[in-house]
Amino acid sequence: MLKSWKVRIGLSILTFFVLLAVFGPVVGGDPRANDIQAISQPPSWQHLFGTTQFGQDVLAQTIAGARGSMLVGILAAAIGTLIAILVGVPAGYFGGAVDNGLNFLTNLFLVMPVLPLILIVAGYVQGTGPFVIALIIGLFGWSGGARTLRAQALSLSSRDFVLAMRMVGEPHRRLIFCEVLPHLTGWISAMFLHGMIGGVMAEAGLAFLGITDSGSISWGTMIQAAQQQSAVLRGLWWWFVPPGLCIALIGTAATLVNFGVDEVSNPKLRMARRSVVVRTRKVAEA
Amino acid sequence: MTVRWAFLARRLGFYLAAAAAAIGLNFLLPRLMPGDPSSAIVEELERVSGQQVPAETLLSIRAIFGNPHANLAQQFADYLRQLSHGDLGVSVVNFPVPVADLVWQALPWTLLLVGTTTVTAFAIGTLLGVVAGWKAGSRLDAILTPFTTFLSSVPYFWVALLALWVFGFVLGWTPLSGGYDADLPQGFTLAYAGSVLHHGVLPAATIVFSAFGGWLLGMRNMTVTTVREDYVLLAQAKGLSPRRVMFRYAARNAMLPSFTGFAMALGGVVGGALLTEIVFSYPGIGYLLYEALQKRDYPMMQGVFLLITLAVLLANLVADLAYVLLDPRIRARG
Amino acid sequence: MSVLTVDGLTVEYVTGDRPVRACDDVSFELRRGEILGVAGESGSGKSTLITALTRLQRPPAVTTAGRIEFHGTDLVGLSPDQLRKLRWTSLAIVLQSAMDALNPVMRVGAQFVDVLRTHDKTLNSKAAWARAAELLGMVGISADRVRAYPHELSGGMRQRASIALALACRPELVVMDEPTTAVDVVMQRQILAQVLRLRKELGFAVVFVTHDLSLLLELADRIAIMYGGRIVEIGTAESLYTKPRHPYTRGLRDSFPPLRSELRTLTGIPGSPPDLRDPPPGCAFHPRCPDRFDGCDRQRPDLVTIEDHAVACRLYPSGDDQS
Amino acid sequence: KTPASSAGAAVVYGKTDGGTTFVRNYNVMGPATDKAPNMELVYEPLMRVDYGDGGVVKPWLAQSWAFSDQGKALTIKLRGDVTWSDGQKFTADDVVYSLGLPIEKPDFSIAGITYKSVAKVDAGTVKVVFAEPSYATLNQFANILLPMVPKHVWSSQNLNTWTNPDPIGTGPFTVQEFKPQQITLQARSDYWGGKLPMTTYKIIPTSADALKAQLLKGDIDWASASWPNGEKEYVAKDPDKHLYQLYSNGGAMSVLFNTAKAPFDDVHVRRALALTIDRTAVVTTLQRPGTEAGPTGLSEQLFADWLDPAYKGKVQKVDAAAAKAELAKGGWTVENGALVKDGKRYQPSILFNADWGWGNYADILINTWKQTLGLQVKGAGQPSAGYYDKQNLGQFDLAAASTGGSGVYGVYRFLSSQYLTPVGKSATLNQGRWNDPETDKIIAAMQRTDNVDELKTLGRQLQKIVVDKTPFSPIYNNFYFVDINATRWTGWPTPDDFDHIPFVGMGPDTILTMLKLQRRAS
Amino acid sequence: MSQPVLEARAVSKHFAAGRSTVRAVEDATLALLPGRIVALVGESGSGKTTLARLLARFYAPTSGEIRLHGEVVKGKPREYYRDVQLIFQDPFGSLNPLHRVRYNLERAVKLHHAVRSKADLDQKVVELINRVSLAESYLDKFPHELSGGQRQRVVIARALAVEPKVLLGDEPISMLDVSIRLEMLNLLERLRAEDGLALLYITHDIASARYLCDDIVVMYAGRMVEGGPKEDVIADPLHPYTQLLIDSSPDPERGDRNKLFDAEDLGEPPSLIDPPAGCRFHPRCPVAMDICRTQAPPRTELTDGRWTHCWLQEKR
Ligand SMILES: Nc1ncnc2c1ncn2[C@@H]1O[C@H](COP(=O)(O)OP(=O)(O)OP(=O)(O)O)[C@@H](O)[C@H]1O
Ligand SMILES: Nc1ncnc2c1ncn2[C@@H]1O[C@H](COP(=O)(O)OP(=O)(O)OP(=O)(O)O)[C@@H](O)[C@H]1O
Ligand SMILES: [Mg+2]
Ligand SMILES: [Mg+2]
Repeated sequence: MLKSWKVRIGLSILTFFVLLAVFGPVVGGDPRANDIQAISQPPSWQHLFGTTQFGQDVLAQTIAGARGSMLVGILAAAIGTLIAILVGVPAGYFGGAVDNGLNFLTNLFLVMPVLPLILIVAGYVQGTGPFVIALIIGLFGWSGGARTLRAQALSLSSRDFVLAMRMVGEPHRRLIFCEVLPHLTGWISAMFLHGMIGGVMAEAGLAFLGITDSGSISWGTMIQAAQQQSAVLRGLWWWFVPPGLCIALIGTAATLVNFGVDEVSNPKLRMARRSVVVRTRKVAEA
Repeated sequence: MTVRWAFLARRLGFYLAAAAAAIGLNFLLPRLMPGDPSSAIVEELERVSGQQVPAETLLSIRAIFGNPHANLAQQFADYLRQLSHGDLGVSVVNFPVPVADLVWQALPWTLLLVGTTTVTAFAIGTLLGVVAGWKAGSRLDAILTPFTTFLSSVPYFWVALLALWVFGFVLGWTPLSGGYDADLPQGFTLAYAGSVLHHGVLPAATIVFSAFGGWLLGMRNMTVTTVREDYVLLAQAKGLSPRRVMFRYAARNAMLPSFTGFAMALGGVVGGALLTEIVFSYPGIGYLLYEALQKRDYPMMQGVFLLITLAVLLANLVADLAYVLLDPRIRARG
Repeated sequence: MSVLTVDGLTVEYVTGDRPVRACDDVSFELRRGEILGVAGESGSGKSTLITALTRLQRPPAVTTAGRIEFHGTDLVGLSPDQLRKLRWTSLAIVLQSAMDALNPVMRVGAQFVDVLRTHDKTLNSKAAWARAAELLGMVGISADRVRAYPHELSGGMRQRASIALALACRPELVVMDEPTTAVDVVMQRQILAQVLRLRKELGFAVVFVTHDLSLLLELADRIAIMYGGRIVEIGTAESLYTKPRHPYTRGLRDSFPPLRSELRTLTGIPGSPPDLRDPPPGCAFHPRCPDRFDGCDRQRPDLVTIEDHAVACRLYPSGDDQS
Repeated sequence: KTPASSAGAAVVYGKTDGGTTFVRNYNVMGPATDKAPNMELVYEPLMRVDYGDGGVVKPWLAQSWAFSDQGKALTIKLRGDVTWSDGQKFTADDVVYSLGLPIEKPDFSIAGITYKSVAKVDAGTVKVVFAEPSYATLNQFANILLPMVPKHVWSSQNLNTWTNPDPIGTGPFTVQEFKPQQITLQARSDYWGGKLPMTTYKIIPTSADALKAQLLKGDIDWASASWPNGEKEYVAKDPDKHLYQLYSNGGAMSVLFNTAKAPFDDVHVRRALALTIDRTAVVTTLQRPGTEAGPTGLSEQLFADWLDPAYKGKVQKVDAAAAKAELAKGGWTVENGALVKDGKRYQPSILFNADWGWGNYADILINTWKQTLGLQVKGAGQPSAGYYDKQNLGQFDLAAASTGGSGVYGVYRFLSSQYLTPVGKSATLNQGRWNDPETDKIIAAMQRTDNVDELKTLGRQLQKIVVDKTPFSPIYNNFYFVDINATRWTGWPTPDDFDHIPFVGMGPDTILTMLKLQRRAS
Repeated sequence: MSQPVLEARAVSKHFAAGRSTVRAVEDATLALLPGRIVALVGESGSGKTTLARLLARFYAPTSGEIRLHGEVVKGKPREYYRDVQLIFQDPFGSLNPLHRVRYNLERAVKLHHAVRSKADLDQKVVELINRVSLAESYLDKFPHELSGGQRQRVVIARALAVEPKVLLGDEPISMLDVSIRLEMLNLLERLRAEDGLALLYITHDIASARYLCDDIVVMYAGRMVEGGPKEDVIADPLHPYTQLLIDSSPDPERGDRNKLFDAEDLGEPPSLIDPPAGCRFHPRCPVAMDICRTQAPPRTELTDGRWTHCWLQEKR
């Protein structure tokens, strides 16, 4: 899997940001410290990414924002993925009445307009910290994954090796956990990555709308603060470009990893890779 | 044929159930959540006037909007009765204007902006996706695909902000907010249409810009997979023109999965590109919802949300119908 | 007179660290109206050969050597446009699984119509549909099914429709890749009977690929046996059955229990076919060969003609092999 | 093409605090929060508050008035030259009807009235009766939410659902065209206040960002929005035509102490924290230099005559030593970022409204307290709704809150124990739960007099209490922000010289501004 | 003659497909005896797999009963699987690609035998793998490292761990390369001989059925049409369908090559949703009579253990 450059690059970027989220605040400096002498300064040696209108270091904020955003993203993804597993896998594996009920639930959440729903709920639950936001995002974002897992579990549960192990006498619990679930790890990890970037994006959107706790620093709240101070209009680009780019980078990384994993698991995609095509052409021309 | 109808009947049943659930949820949400409309009004008054609302006033506001402790069943019955008349209630903030009026006022804008851009983004993304997938591994593909991966990961409101700055402020090519030039009389005049276009072009462009990448990526991979199906191979063997093979055989089949997504997106049109509408102060449903949220206008939130949900359900139903036409294999599926 | 002359065809898959040579120095000749059977185990390169013959291969497959002469023109050198002119009017194909070979979202008739009208610009739509119905009738499918979608036909009908489709433009050569593995014996017999009948009428030549040697022995005029990407033996069906020379051919022949003659314990061929990603040196068959002798694991035998058929085995030394 | 270019003699106002669309609701007294904008140009109140003069109440539709019965009765004499826009005369009947509405229908009392009854004396005079001496609450008649409405139109309507789409008022404008994204008001030719220089007044909705560009381009003449760094980004580009003005609104952004809770029930703690607020840093980042608030919370621009000379021009600088001394005096120490006394630890938090984007200013306060006292205060941002909930319920230690009102009495009246509620019960005023008999005594005295000299003396006593006992500590002054592009219209007041504020939404002040504009000769 | 281990008596299985019913198996009767191999042949869709799965209790029969050791089976199938095991057609599909060979065998052993120690377990596993003629070294391989034949051996070894009395093979060799099919058949033959297993061998290749089994049962469109000792059935088929099947099977030794490919077009096998009334073969039967169109033929018992469902035989 690591042979794919897409996976390698994607994973390196993700790892970088995870490390940043974990250790960044130690090295990044205090994101809230005000330097009244340096207000709205463009990037310089003192402040590599410049400063905000409040004299706060944008680099320190971006680093601190990594933690805020990634925390929400990872948490939301974890919650969403967990629900998707808990709903999708039993539905597919057991079928019948269990499936009917769970599948209805999944379809229901699938057709609910998620963003407005999140907005409304987040709006109701005023004064939300990152955990609540992650919970809300996760709670409303599992249905697509559950549908995929259900379909996969459904086909897996009737696969011969599951039937065969059942005939050998394995109990359902072991069949689900030892036979079915390991086959879903690819889907689950893709879903997790997808959920993570979705969480980061949703958090940014909510922050932009002023729904999250603006006291905590995330890339979303950075953009929102910049927007509130008309940073865009005033050309303080160094204030809002880094957080947006970070989000885009994480998103790109996650997509790349999923893309690469797809290529590894789907030979048709693998054969369409540029490296393959170029090599083929070279051989043909030789 | 009968299998197909059975499939549709089942889907219809599901949508009815889902609509019922949505209505129930819509009713319950505000009632389950902390806070009540009357506090919302008081706060809003305070915000606007910058002063404390006197106690006497508070009492009077409670007299109208309060009563959060009435019997739930009775409330639900009332709610349903209201709905059955197409009555979404009265906006608290814009009292006593009916929510339905405000919604109808905003709806065309959203349909226009988000509707056209959703279709455009889908069309562009799908088309480029087919080409990239068809020429998988070519230089075009090698450039386009990673580039759109990045594009589709950029937060779209951020793009909107940047676009507004560059084209609105710096270059001054486009207006900064609103849906049309308010000075012009509304109507089907050329000038008015021109102004609507002028105002819409930037929000539309940002939506298309950040949305087509997703379609492209999905379509590319589906096309790559489809191109290696036997029926495409056979189509090539038949000596058909590459264009025909690409569209009639490969693209036509590769499109089926993204069609579901497209239906979802169409359903989402009513919900609007919320953040884009906010950035551009576009007078659509998204902005309406945003305002309702900010001012805790519960009837408005409920009305808008119900509308959005029903639109999604409707779009999905239509998609199912269309799917039956597009994919003759459609069989009984949950 | 030969329709097709294949000479030294070599196809490689350029994946992984080392290219996989799935067709290695394949040569044969096909005469007008002849049925050439190609038999071999799974992975022996049959499908690779077919896609290379019809120039339908996609990356990572590359034809690295050899010529495919169709009436004297080398297909390997043709441009896509030139090839397109030859397709279906001269060279048609039937794929392994008919379910996947028909476009699921197009009516069966329409798939006839578009090929008919592509190659005959004068044909109007109505006439094309009529012709499609006629072609389907030829393989025993009633004309009213012309508007059906592929999934509305049974497996056997789809398979027959694919064959009718292959004959739509009266090609000289039809290449068939396991056209009947998905259907059962009764239907298989019916379909093949039809193919034979049509061949008598239309006079096309057939390359017929399958792993069912017993079927080929009944059907084909000549048979090529593939093993590990190479043709190890080629000859008339009769001679191959009665006096197979290559140990593999013999083993293969004896892997089919008889339907009528007396039963005795058969052993098949112990071991498994080679992995072409890592082929054994020398003769690819030597690890499984009961008759191998010193040097089989080093020297790769060439195809030599002995009497009525050709064989690639060191038991039958060719001139230069002696040295 | 810009709205203004086609507008002839129009004044274009860019409205930023509404949504993208307007609602045609001119039911001016109804309880909806979003109504048609700038109704004060159609409906006028009886009086106005003169902010240029310490918030003294001045006549408007009322010509004069007099208190009797120790301030419990008020006789109002009306102007005789006022007509409704439908041509009918404005009479005492209309006033009795208008002032009677909130009494009759409590839900129409959005302005908050204190009088008990109103009666007609003659065609040009009405008499209002109060339960308490009410010299200090005269300004309720200057509230634009208590305007005069025509009895002959209103009395026949169901006011709970009526949206009054074509309002008839005494004001200088009538509604000419109402579109969701643009309202055009037409100047009356028969306005009692005189001839208006413009023919129309246009209101268009815009966003804070878009507004700035529109002002720079000159699409908009007039707006009310703050523009941090506006001096550089706007005024400097064309000082003659680009005006960005700040008028004190008599209030200040302050740190409010919850005096019902330890440790802020201790004056030493309050003083210590007040001494270590870096006001200069806050106004620097606000990009509003020179607006640091004095210790009384009364702005010098407005209250020059009322301010105790001892506090004039005084802004508390950060004084760590003095603050530490205060803590020591109270017996407090700071350990591990917490306030400690008698073995009890307190780790305070500061409540602020996240919707105002105040988190960054809270950070400045927090940082200074940490640097100077070692005290770690936690930031507790809340969106508007939660912010007000928490504040009203007294569930906070420190809160960044706005203080203010008209007149010294108006600014300080919230300190009265009259408004006191226990923590956990919602308060409408006095969220800091200030309970001080001395304060109560002075406020009560102020309510009983309209003698200016007496009021000034009482006001200075209150100032001293605020400074010494520190129930709250002002940070920076609050302003009315006015943005003007004077390309088309001149004659705008300036903060150095004004008797009315050119701020839209101030009712009579807005009208006065408009009456004095002149078209710039091109 | 000994007692059947496993019996199906007049079992039917109908599937619901939307509003219609698929009559996949109708009135099937079958007995498996220890040490004997029964071959079930028939074309695709004739209900062979369904019958095997009924016998493996993946489905409950719509009617009829299944008897194990003479007793009607009911309740949970856990116990049942101690005696009956099924080998799937696809050796690639019936081994979880994520588990090593050892895991598969160990699980089976652990679930059915009280193993006391690791050594005990190891010994049992090695015994099993040796029974199917694979070396110990294969234990630590993953399925993808094995060839099809080796995989199928592992599957059989896993089934043998249970020590069943009956082995049901659903086309166990059809996915294997022709050259190694015979080894599998020989292995099954050995197990029957050594352990006295009762074996059901499902196939559509009548020649391999003849090679391995003792008795042949022919199915057509969900119904059994003929059964009896293999040589008799092949040499002298009683049912026209059996005749057709044998005629259609490739046979290089056949005399007249050309005539064979004159096979007439008999059309498609019938739909099981709405099967033909009477004998299900009648639309394709060259000798169909009027009665065939209306009444299903009963089972006619003949000498030597042969039986058939055909009006021709009944009339005789
Ligand atoms: N895309 C590919 N990349 C790499 N190797 C491939 C690819 N396709 C086929 N091969 C290899 O080429 C060899 C021949 O494959 P091919 O499909 O021609 O065999 P076949 O004889 O048609 O087998 P079957 O009977 O299973 O259809 C195999 O060893 C296979 O592993
Ligand atoms: N779960 C099911 N639901 C509905 N129909 C089914 C189901 N399983 C099998 N059938 C139908 O029952 C009939 C018999 O199928 P079965 O798989 O038993 O045939 P078979 O003889 O094993 O065929 P093959 O040789 O192709 O394996 C078929 O028509 C099939 O479509
Ligand atoms: Mg093949
Ligand atoms: Mg089967």
